[in-house]
Amino acid sequence: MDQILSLAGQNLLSPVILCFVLGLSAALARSDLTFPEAIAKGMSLYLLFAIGFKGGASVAEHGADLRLGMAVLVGVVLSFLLPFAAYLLLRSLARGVSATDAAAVAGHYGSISIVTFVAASTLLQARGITFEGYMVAVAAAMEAPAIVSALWLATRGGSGTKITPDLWREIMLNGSIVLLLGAFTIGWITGERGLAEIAPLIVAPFKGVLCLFLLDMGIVAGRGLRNARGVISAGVIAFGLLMPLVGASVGALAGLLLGLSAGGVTLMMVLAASASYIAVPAAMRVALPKANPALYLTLALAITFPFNLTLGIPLYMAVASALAGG
Amino acid sequence: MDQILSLAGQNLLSPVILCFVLGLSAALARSDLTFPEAIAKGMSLYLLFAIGFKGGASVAEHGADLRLGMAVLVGVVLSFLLPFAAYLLLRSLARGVSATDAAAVAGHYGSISIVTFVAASTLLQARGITFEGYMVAVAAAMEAPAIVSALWLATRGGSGTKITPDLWREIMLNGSIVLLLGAFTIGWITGERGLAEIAPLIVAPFKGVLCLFLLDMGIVAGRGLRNARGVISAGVIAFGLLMPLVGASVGALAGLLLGLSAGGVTLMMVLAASASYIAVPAAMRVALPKANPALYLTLALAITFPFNLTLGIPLYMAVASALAGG
Amino acid sequence: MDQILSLAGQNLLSPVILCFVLGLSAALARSDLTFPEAIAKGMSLYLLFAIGFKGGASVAEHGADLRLGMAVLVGVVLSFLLPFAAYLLLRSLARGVSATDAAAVAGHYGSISIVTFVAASTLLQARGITFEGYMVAVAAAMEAPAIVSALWLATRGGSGTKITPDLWREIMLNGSIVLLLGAFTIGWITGERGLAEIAPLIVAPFKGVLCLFLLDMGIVAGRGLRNARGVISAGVIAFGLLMPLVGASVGALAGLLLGLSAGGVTLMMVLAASASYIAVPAAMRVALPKANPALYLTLALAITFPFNLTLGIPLYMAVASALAGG
Amino acid sequence: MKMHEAKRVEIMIEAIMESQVTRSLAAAGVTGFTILPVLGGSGRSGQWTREGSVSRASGMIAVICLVAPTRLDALLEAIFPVLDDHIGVVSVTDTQILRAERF
Amino acid sequence: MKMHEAKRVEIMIEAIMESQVTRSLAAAGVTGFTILPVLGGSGRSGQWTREGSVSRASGMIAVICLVAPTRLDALLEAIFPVLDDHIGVVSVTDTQILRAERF
Amino acid sequence: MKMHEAKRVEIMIEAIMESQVTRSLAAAGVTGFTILPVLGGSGRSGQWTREGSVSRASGMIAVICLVAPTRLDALLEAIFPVLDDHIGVVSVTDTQILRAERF
Ligand SMILES: Nc1ncnc2c1ncn2[C@@H]1O[C@H](COP(=O)(O)O)[C@@H](O)[C@H]1O
Ligand SMILES: Nc1ncnc2c1ncn2[C@@H]1O[C@H](COP(=O)(O)O)[C@@H](O)[C@H]1O
Ligand SMILES: Nc1ncnc2c1ncn2[C@@H]1O[C@H](COP(=O)(O)O)[C@@H](O)[C@H]1O
Ligand code: NA
Ligand code: NA
Ligand code: NA
Repeated sequence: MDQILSLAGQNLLSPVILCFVLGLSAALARSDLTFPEAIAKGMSLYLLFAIGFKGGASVAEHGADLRLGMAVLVGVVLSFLLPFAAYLLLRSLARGVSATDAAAVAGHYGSISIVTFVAASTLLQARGITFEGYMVAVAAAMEAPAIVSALWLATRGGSGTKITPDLWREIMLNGSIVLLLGAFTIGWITGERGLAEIAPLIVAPFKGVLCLFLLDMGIVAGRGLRNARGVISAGVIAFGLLMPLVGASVGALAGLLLGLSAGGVTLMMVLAASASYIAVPAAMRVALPKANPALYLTLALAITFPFNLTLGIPLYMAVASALAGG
Repeated sequence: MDQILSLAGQNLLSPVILCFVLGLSAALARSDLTFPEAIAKGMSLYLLFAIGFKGGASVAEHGADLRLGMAVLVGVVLSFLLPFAAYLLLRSLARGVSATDAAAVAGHYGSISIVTFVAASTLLQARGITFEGYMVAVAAAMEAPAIVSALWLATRGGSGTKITPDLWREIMLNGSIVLLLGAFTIGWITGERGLAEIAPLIVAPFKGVLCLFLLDMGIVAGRGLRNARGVISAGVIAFGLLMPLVGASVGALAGLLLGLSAGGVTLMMVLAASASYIAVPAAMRVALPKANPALYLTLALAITFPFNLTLGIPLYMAVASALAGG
Repeated sequence: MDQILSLAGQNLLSPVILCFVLGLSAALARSDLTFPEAIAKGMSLYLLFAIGFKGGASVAEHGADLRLGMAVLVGVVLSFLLPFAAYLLLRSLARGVSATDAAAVAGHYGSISIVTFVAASTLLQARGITFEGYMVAVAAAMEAPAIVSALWLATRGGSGTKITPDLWREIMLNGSIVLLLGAFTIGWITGERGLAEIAPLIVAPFKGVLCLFLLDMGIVAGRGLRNARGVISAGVIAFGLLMPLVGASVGALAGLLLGLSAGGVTLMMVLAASASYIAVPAAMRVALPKANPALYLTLALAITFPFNLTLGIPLYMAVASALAGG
Repeated sequence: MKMHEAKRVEIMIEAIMESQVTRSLAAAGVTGFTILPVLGGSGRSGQWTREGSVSRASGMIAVICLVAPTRLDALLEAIFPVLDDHIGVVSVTDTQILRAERF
Repeated sequence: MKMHEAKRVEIMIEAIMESQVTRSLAAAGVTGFTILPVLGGSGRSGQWTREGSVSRASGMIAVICLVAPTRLDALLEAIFPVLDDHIGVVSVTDTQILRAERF
Repeated sequence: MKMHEAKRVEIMIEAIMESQVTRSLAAAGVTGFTILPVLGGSGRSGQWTREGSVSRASGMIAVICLVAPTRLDALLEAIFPVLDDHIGVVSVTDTQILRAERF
């Protein structure tokens, strides 16, 4: 417990977290501090490219084995199943939330937040804890399946949303998935040699860019919170804090069954615990336009994301170390 | 004198200055070379974040003492008072300038130009001259007070502009002030350890980004000059060259009284000598819409800024070294 | 031959090429992966600045001699003459192409593609092959003359396009030429010392930025290919693959006559073989609005550029080494 | 100068619906349109801005079509299903165009 | 398709005045508007462009409001004080809208 | 509120022609206009988008001029030669403006 607290304390005082807090405070105080949209998108492309490439290079170095395939498969299954848990939990905690809204939210929690993943792997690296490079591929694989579950949940009642070919393309060829997997593949093919060539761009300044990106995310989250009054009830908040713990538990189980290292288990927990803020919201606007974006964006970005970032990750790290013997 | 000239000569041939000259020449020759607005803003956010963070980390390392508070206080007082000097000087040098225009211009000279500050501290570092890390906090503190003085000057005649709550927010929660102070605070909290984590982003490439930013500023200044014919009389130009010297003298006095190091005195001179081109122009458009932006933007950006950048900084450095015994 | 193949193989599996392939595939699969326009432009400005500065610094280090002037002169002559070869070749290979279209295309092949140049010099450096720093100046000098030839070719028939003063400005003060030459000059003036100051921005991360830029160019090329069906006949494709070889041969001859090193000959071949995608298309839209942009942009960006990038550069390198005795 | 009657249709819709809208327009035979970026706005679902956002879920575009009056109904019928349930507003203004042979 | 009379108000004003304008609109009961970015322009105070600029002092936005004709006067009266002394132009065009229940 | 008749001219044209257009406008005595960025579009020459592009050869802008009706013809005559052969569309809409003394 002590260890968790000290870890959480150290984490809270890292530049990465403080930058998020700065952005959040600025937005809540209604400062006009903002990043241009193009810069925010550019940083997001950079982070996806860097994390994908490094994951691939790490697989090239340590070799891929059957566990890569197994882990990806398990990730896909988790992404399919977690929305059901999320749906039930949200419906029981917040009775005011409609079935469609609950389905849309559920889709977010089955999918993953890549920046939470990035923050967690940065923290692991800082502590010298290694993890399986292919966890990046697991992350990419978990982005989309939850969308299918969410649509199934929303249409059980028969309102008839079906996944058109366009929606499939929207889901599967989503820019962030393509970039993450593409960079992973390039990293894998070119290996350590390729990584060495571009390390001065994607390794050394990585943490600094992450800080600036989280500053921007803090601003966006704060703006969301300011506009979301009315949508966010106590039950909704409770869901936003409990669901990550549910997800993390399932993730821990999955990671242990897969025989991952302590670092790998941590990341599996983080993936299961985090909620999408890029791929799923876009798909939901197309497929479930009646679901309220203020609800799912605020939950994912302004409640669950900060929770994971500040308290969740150190907690998952401690639990994973205890269970997998870091 | 020789030393000043050689310093100025070396300064003039540094990449930073030459980049400014390149941008200026390109714009005057009506080349279509431009930076996208988002990139220019992104570079400006980067510079504010980096300079703030490094200042904070330096305070964390060397410890904060009473002098930090004293220096900030003196900075605020200077920012309040300098507009009065500027107003009188401009009105006596350029009789054609209206009271409102003179008040608006005066506000710019009480406030500061952060990129001039950055250029000066880069030059100090290149020469191995240390300075107080908290000078960044002084810079942030000097951004806004001059606005109040400018409005007071403009409304003495009774035209009745008062500072509404919104204008206060605009002034105090201005994005650049929030980012500078926020990054300073994070740097202070996380100290050398935090700095080490993100140094590959905010330390190593800093000077290169400064070059590109000055290239962009040269373009904008050149464009301003091209459009400002008619507004800029000989008296106005004289003001743009003399006022920095007045400011620098007052700054030198303040720095010596505060017992700052030679580097610190230099920076105090630079702050007092420089004119705002971000915070104050925006406030003036809101509060004094009748003041002519072509006048104050051209003065700050196309006359005083290049003067400080090329001749001012080396001069202030030499004077500060002579006085404070660098 | 073996050596060429192995060089080409290694080249094909470098991160730089794979990034281009990733972008191309994403666009052909109609993924929504894109870079914001501002980011793409920002990267392009960065590459121009970096390559220009490094070229200038290298000239400062190795000294400029008469050969610099000679090489620039030869470059200008090549740029004037190559359009005539291109025009004849295109008209004989693709009879459906109108005279105006052929003239516009010809202008592109007389001019150069700076990113092909950058990719080639990166590959040379990776192999430890040195080259003359002033080749950057040759590149800049070759950007524009071809435009004059193209307009002459288009108006021989008497349709009367003449180069107005504005068009001259558009051509000569084109942002990319100004930035390349300006950075070259600054690099030359400030030399190794200047380069050292900003190397952490323009040297270390250079290759990484090149990867991301090529990813973006792959996307744009793929989009172009998707939209260009109908315009691109077999004869046109043949031209897009043969013309670089014609250009490279002429370039090789010129390089050998100039007595360049093997690296320098390679770059001269690359310049002659590559087709403009920034300066010339813009000039053609202004001066020859009737020429079809789908034709010339697709040829330059989606046929010749990938050919040079993947097979051309290693081939030119091998030929240059054989001829100039690398 | 000879001018021709036309309709200026301005469709403000979620950015994510861009491809659906343009496909519907093409299906209705409308191949001429221009897309303007939108910075922010306000409606029944509150106020929003693109600044700093990386999400494709929020944000709008403005699609502007100049069409011959006779083709207006086909256009509106084509896009109506796309609008349905989605955030968006459509306005139609009488206007005059040069070079009508292009529309 | 059923259309309804409306007014399209286009306010081009300094970007720095955005919050004042939107607050005035809200005060006048106008909660629907869309903000378009502006690249540059020209007027009595000369020509300008946003390219490369970091200053918030220059630059404009275009605010577009579709309103029922009956609410036009309230809207114009609300924004007039904001415009006063500030750089900006306002135009009002007759238009027709779909889905009038939204306005 | 007192309004005045005016024309709203909307010129969508290749970005590369910007300086020619604005010079022609100035020559015709039209010094007030606003330039909006354009994201993409579609026309006889196919569909395009600015995303990711560094070329100045593609891409358009929208130039909006509010003019007094009496000056419309001079404006159209001034820009017609620039449009010629170039990609672009022009529409003219009746509108009403505040503060007519500015136009
Ligand atoms: N009356 C209006 N005039 C102009 N734009 C509007 C109007 N109503 C809504 N919009 C735009 O449509 C978006 C969504 O509207 P709503 O569905 O009402 O939330 C807003 O954010 C605005 O960008
Ligand atoms: N007649 C007009 N038509 C369109 N936009 C205009 C007009 N007049 C002024 N503007 C816009 O308003 C800005 C300021 O105008 P002004 O106050 O006249 O300098 C200009 O830069 C243009 O963006
Ligand atoms: N009917 C139209 N309505 C709106 N914009 C159009 C229209 N036709 C063409 N455009 C715009 O003008 C550009 C060039 O058109 P075109 O010359 O027909 O290829 C298109 O890409 C659109 O941006
Ligand atoms: Na999850
Ligand atoms: Na000052
Ligand atoms: Na060539």
